[in-house]
Amino acid sequence: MAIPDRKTDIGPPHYEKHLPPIVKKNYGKWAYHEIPEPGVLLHVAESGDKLYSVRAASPRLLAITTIRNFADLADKYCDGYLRFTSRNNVEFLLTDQKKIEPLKKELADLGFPVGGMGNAISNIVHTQGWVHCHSSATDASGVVKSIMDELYPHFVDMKLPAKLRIAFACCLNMCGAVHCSDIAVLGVHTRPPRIDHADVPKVCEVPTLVASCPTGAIRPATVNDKPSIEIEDEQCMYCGNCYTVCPAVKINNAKTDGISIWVGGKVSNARHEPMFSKLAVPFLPNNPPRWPEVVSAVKNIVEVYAKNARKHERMGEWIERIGWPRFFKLTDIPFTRYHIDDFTHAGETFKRSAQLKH
Amino acid sequence: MAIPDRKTDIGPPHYEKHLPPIVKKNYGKWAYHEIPEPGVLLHVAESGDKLYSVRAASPRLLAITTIRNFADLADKYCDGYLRFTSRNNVEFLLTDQKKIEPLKKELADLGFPVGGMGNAISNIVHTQGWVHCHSSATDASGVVKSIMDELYPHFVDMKLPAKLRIAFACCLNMCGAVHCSDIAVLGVHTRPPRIDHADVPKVCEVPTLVASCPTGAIRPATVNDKPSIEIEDEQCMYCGNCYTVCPAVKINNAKTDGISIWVGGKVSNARHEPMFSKLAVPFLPNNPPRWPEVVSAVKNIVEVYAKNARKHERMGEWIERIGWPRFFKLTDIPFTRYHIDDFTHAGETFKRSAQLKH
Amino acid sequence: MTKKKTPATPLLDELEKGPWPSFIKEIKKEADRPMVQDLLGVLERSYEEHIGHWKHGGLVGVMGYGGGVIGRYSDLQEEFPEVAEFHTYRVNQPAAWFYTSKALREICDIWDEHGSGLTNMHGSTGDIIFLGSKTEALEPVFKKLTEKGWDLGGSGSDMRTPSCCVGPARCEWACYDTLNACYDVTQNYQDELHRPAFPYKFKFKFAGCPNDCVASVARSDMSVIGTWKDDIQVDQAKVQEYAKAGVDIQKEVCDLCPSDCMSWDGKTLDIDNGECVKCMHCINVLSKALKPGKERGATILIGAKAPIIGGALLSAVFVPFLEMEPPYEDIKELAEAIWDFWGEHGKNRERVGEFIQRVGLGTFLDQIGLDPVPEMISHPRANPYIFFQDEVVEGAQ
Amino acid sequence: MTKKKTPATPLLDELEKGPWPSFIKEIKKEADRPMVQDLLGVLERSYEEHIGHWKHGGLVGVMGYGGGVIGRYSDLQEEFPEVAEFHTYRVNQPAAWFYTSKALREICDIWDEHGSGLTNMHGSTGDIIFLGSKTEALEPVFKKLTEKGWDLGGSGSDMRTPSCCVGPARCEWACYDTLNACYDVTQNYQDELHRPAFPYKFKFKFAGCPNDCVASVARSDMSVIGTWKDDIQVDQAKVQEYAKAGVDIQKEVCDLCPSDCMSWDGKTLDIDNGECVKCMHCINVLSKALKPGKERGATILIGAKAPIIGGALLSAVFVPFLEMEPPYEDIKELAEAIWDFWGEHGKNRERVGEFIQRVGLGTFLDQIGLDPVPEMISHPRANPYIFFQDEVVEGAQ
Ligand code: SRM
Ligand code: SRM
Ligand code: SRM
Ligand code: SRM
Ligand code: SF4
Ligand code: SF4
Ligand code: SF4
Ligand code: SF4
Ligand code: SF4
Ligand code: SF4
Ligand code: SF4
Ligand code: SF4
Repeated sequence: MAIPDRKTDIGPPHYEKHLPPIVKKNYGKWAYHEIPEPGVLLHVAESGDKLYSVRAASPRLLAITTIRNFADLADKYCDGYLRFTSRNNVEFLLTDQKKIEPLKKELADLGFPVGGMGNAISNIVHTQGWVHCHSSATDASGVVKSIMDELYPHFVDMKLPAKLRIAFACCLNMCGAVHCSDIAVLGVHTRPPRIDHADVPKVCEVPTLVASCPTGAIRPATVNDKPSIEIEDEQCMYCGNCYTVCPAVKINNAKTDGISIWVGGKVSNARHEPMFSKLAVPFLPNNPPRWPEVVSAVKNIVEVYAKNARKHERMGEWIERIGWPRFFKLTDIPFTRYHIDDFTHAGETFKRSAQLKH
Repeated sequence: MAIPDRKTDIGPPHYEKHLPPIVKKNYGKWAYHEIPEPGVLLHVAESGDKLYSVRAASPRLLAITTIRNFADLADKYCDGYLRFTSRNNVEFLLTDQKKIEPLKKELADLGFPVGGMGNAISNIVHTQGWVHCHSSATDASGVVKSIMDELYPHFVDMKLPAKLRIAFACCLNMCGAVHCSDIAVLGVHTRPPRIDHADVPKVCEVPTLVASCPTGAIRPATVNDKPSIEIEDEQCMYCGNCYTVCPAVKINNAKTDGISIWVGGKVSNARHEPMFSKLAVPFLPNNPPRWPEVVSAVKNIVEVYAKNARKHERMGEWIERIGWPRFFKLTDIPFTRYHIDDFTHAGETFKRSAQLKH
Repeated sequence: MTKKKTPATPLLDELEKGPWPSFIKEIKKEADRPMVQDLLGVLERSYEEHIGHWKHGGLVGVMGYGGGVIGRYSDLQEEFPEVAEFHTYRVNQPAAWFYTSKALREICDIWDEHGSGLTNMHGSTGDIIFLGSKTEALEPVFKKLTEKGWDLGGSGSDMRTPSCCVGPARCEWACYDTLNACYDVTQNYQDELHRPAFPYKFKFKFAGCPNDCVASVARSDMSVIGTWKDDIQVDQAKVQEYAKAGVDIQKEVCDLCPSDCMSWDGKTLDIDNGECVKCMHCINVLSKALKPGKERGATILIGAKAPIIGGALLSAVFVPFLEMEPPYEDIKELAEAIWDFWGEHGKNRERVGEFIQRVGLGTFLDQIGLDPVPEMISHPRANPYIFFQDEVVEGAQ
Repeated sequence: MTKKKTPATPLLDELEKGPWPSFIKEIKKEADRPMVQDLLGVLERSYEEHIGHWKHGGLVGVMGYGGGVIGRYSDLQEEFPEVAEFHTYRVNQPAAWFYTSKALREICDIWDEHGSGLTNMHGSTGDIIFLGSKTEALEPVFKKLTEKGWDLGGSGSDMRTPSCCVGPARCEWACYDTLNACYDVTQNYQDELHRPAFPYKFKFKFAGCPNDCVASVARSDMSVIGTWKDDIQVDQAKVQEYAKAGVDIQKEVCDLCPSDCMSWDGKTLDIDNGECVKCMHCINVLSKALKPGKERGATILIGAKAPIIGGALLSAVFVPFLEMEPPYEDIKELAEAIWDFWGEHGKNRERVGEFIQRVGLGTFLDQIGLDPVPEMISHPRANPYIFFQDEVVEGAQ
């Protein structure tokens, strides 16, 4: 299927071309690591070689101007080698310890603090929001920026009981590991979609549309003599899947879209098996540009956790130890009917035992 | 609605009429208990009064002859007071310690051993089987008798790590707490029901019948010009619910009915929350009068548990500690596709973590 | 009665051997009755053929009652006419199964006269089961029973016979009066017990403490499990006695506490009672030294059932803590509210536990008039499929 | 390019304040481009109106590929014509996101010439995202990328861009070569990556150890998580150093071990390796003293996904332990067997994790040709609804 005259299917460049010499030399032969100071990771190889990784925060949405700045810094401080992390931070890979401070200084001047290591809050994994996506119930980068401005001290320090991973997604598609984060901030639609009956026959296939609804809320219907659909409002839980398959069914709603907060997920296998995040706050309004309600709700959860959890205890492990009733009490978050699952496996979340704290 | 000339709706006799004086006196004022010897329970009241309960095994199916024997023994040894337990044993309520031995002797002569207390195997909770029920995939009392003959030493002793509760049910209706037992022995049908098309229109309502099937395997059909149903064999998992609502759909099958074994359930809240029993052995044949395959499978599980569990550890707690792979290895029970859930919440039983023993 | 010959039962005879009491011996004790002879014949046949020989047929019962009798017929009526009809009665047991010898003899006498002479002491729900009655005997037996102060229990889509653990009658841990609550509820709902009017069966079980000696959490639509609110009562001197007697307090008690809220320094057993989940383990092991607290009551859980049809359920917390004083108004109000809502909207053969899952616990609570509390769940929802109500979202149209 | 004026963005400007790097500042760095000016205009509008202004439209892409480009259009095309088309490319990142400054500049130069100058470093799946391209620019950008040795990643119902943790390149715990495995699989399945032919997306993620630093268990259809089989390597002297340095080995390590298989007597850290579940916690805490064993490989888990449609899933164990040597034949065989079966029987938009639940894991294993092992489940079934196959029951007709 390749088209002549163009190269196709060559795949990404081989990673070896991008590895610094110290990494090539000690590949697979690292002995141990330390975090000599926040934002600086020291890896010592079996050979005795030392590699310093300086981790700088990134808004993820980067201008090429900034990427070129990073390239310049890499040239200046680490022979042109750097990498990005799985949480979208940038890491400069130094062999000369003395260069750490000057690099940090330059990064600070450019507006990129270092940190996010050890028992800290690292970058918020997030998504497109109003910058690019059609499904979004809120903006992504703006909420993330607002939260991280507030939680900044936990990025540059390492004073939390354990790592605390925050993720953000702007709709239920959850582009990211949002569903397994210590704190997940999630854009939610809260009203059934509105149907553009004129467009439905033009841009959508009715059977596909009907099939797309997980709760069976969509039924074929004839409107103005044209094939369209109707939605049983009571059965709709605003997942937006119908919108994904048919743009004429509009889920976005300026008045009723907003944000929910979920807590206690993790993905590592360390100590506790991976866990999903669970609902903490069902709904907060979209209040740009700073989303104060969301920021303070997240901050509250972080602070209560920081104060009460034991060392090495991730958010979910802490909550499991103290129990959900205590979590709601300590955080002063109201418990509502929305916290009670009513989807397919709801019954599995009921408390089926008399083991209770009274 | 009461019919004249007959008494109705009077309810059971008031329990107080049946309580021995020592119980009435110390009602709600017991201080502590001890098990001075297997089968004998001593309750000491705050008043200092002492009540000895001697617990004798019962086949549950009792002839009135035997019940009259018990009444006689009660008269002789404990002023005519006795009770039955929630596991169908009979308890003689003595105030005179010296009468324990003679009572035990007489019970032994009648064929009723005492025991089932403390860290022991008590009576098997069970059901009707071929003695009375139409749904049964096996006999109840016969299997129970065969198993208890073999496990008898664990009834009269108290050498197990903890209590071990065995329950038996002769079909998936599970009349008893079978689904939450340390060991559950369960009669199973393994083939779709056969339809008596001539009878269907006479004794059943087709819509009710169709609705009764949890997997939607039943469809209305016209057979020999009469309304009947057909069953999609591949969708049937032999629950027998259709048979319960319509006797013309026959689930019993002499060749393919048999027995399955389940382990690790509990109902008490002590230590671990209540748990369901999980599948250990999917199928063993009906082999009356002694069901040797079933007896030896149960015995094997008991012995492996007895040897490996820690003190106070119920079957399910032990398995949870060692993990299911180890359970299958230690008991030498083959692990099959049948052990893997494929019903509604199947996905919740998959191992969703890399925490494994290799 | 014509005296038939007891049939040869070589297979069943095998089950007379061995140390465990034999149900075959029991059956044979009444084998001078033709009905029992035929029962042995049918049963031996089942043992030969590996299949049961019973079938259900028309509904039978006593006048004015819809429940309490299970109709049963043999499918070998020609060969075994005496068990052509072989119904069971469910006779409501006294709370906690206490009997005087006199009461037992009364029952035996009635059953001797009219039935097989065989019983189950007791059925899995708790009733005294009279095993094997002809249709014609149903009314006479019922009449004699009620004359002596006995009544039938439940069957079909009604309230089933409630049962309870031995509780305060003989157990030091009972956190409320299980016998009284059981009796009171049974008496109060005689109509619901005897005249099926629910979508399906509804069972009550009363356990005095979280040890749950009637397995209520596994098999009752409403499980009433005793518990306490305040501190476990500790007699430190007696704890030390246990330690001296060889109990490894750290290992056997503290390490097994599910809420990890106990510590032992070799002298004092310290309990962080605010963290205790009332599991009973420490009290069970140190029975002379520890006792439940003094502020007692019960946790009400709802919805246990066997697998048919959507899979088995354990009961789920409904009211974390309720005081349990006669006349148990709260329990009754709750039960009635449930019966109303489930009665109106439950499907045929839908247990209340399944019903709750179908309509959603949130909706169910709304209808019953209870506030949601986090004690009701093991954890909040993980899926984002929330049905929002209008008032939640400001500015909603 | 015509120079437009950057619109007034009072709301967005608020987000230039504060210590965290500002995406608004980033956007403004490229604001000499009309496209970026219009982006700022649209975005400010969204901030005013609380709603996004993008819509999906027809599929766009590069010739011969079905994936790699996400088509995006503004619904305010009149007002903001420069973002009427505002597509993204997904450019396949190098394994573990290592770059030379030269490579970064290459990329920037291409994007400078043809696009918005805005990127995501990186997208959530791992790609380099070029944010904002007109349709006409798609081909030229693609041509320049491939000329320089770059290619597009996945989108739509194809294999998505695999990604991996930093692994052996910089981590002492990598149990296999994550970068190599990721690169090898990516190269091997270029066709599957670029030409959607599956029922839905399929993602690979490679994590070197159970810490799972790429969150593979939460968001990949095939999660390859490094692990080991033999004993944890312990340097007792170094353990003692940690103890001396103030680490409470008992509390911070032994007490938190999920399999409770460690003991510490103040001198020696004893590990019952047969019980160890390879969770990494002790190694994480005592990084200088402990190391994974020497017999290394990976656990293969299948089926993670976000909530749409049946609810989110974590991956589930598929192969408890697999050696991970190039050319990774086992992984490829597994993947291909899955693609075959799922490809044929999967519904449109049904992820493999959902598919397995629909057909049943037992059936799935049969088709893939794997034996069931108890490591695949957290516990055996509790419900008795077993679909028996004929051979199980002797005498079955
Ligand atoms: C650089 C990075 C991998 C990469 O390829 O990019 C990485 C690198 C390291 N991780 Fe990680 N982890 C990275 C993402 C993750 C993730 C994925 C995520 O956050 O989305 C996880 C799973 C998180 C979760 O469970 O939700 C993760 C869970 C861990 C853990 C287990 C923590 C726990 O106790 O649960 C460790 C062990 C530890 O920190 O002691 C760990 C340890 C490490 C070590 C110490 C490994 C080593 O010896 O080099 C590295 C430095 C840790 C640090 O930053 O404190 N890494 N680590 C990722 C940095 C992201 C960032 O910018 O912050
Ligand atoms: C008599 C009876 C209640 C009744 O009203 O009939 C009863 C009586 C006692 N139970 Fe029980 N339990 C009785 C059925 C149960 C059941 C229900 C069942 O088996 O179906 C359970 C739940 C079993 C389960 O979890 O599956 C039960 C779980 C307990 C426990 C918790 C055991 C555990 O560690 O999980 C205790 C505490 C203990 O034994 O230390 C307990 C303790 C006791 C004590 C010590 C209570 C006391 O202080 O009097 C009584 C003697 C125990 C013994 O036999 O060793 N009883 N006990 C029941 C005797 C049945 C029999 O004949 O064997
Ligand atoms: C007699 C008894 C078994 C025994 O040998 O003890 C019994 C016998 C029958 N049960 Fe049961 N159940 C008996 C206690 C139970 C229990 C245990 C309990 O109540 O604690 C359960 C499990 C708990 C529960 O309620 O879920 C139980 C769950 C069932 C079910 C499944 C109900 C479900 O929702 O899953 C059925 C099926 C049905 O209702 O159609 C059932 C149906 C039946 C029927 C009526 C069969 C039928 O299809 O019509 C059986 C009549 C047998 C016969 O020929 O005598 N029986 N049944 C028990 C009642 C005696 C008594 O009143 O004391
Ligand atoms: C760009 C990106 C978000 C980001 O800002 O980083 C993204 C963006 C979109 N995702 Fe995603 N997903 C992105 C990573 C993810 C991830 C995370 C991952 O891959 O690790 C997930 C969760 C994991 C998973 O696969 O389940 C994810 C789960 C979804 C889903 C839900 C899939 C599901 O099975 O539940 C959809 C809905 C769909 O497929 O129709 C979805 C759909 C979309 C669409 C294509 C929206 C749509 O309805 O067509 C978004 C286009 C946004 C735009 O305008 O640019 N996106 N999406 C990520 C891809 C960049 C890259 O290639 O590196
Ligand atoms: S989470 Fe939803 S709105 Fe956000 S980028 Fe993904 S698909 Fe778009
Ligand atoms: S938003 Fe989701 S639930 Fe509502 S109609 Fe659309 S697909 Fe159905
Ligand atoms: S378990 Fe089944 S066969 Fe046995 S008594 Fe109950 S309904 Fe009848
Ligand atoms: S036995 Fe169960 S699954 Fe099979 S047809 Fe009958 S109701 Fe359906
Ligand atoms: S449930 Fe509690 S109160 Fe009732 S008998 Fe058992 S231990 Fe005693
Ligand atoms: S009752 Fe259970 S939870 Fe409470 S202190 Fe005792 S062992 Fe711990
Ligand atoms: S997953 Fe393991 S091997 Fe990979 S970077 Fe994280 S800690 Fe290192
Ligand atoms: S790796 Fe985890 S399970 Fe294994 S010994 Fe260490 S802490 Fe325990």
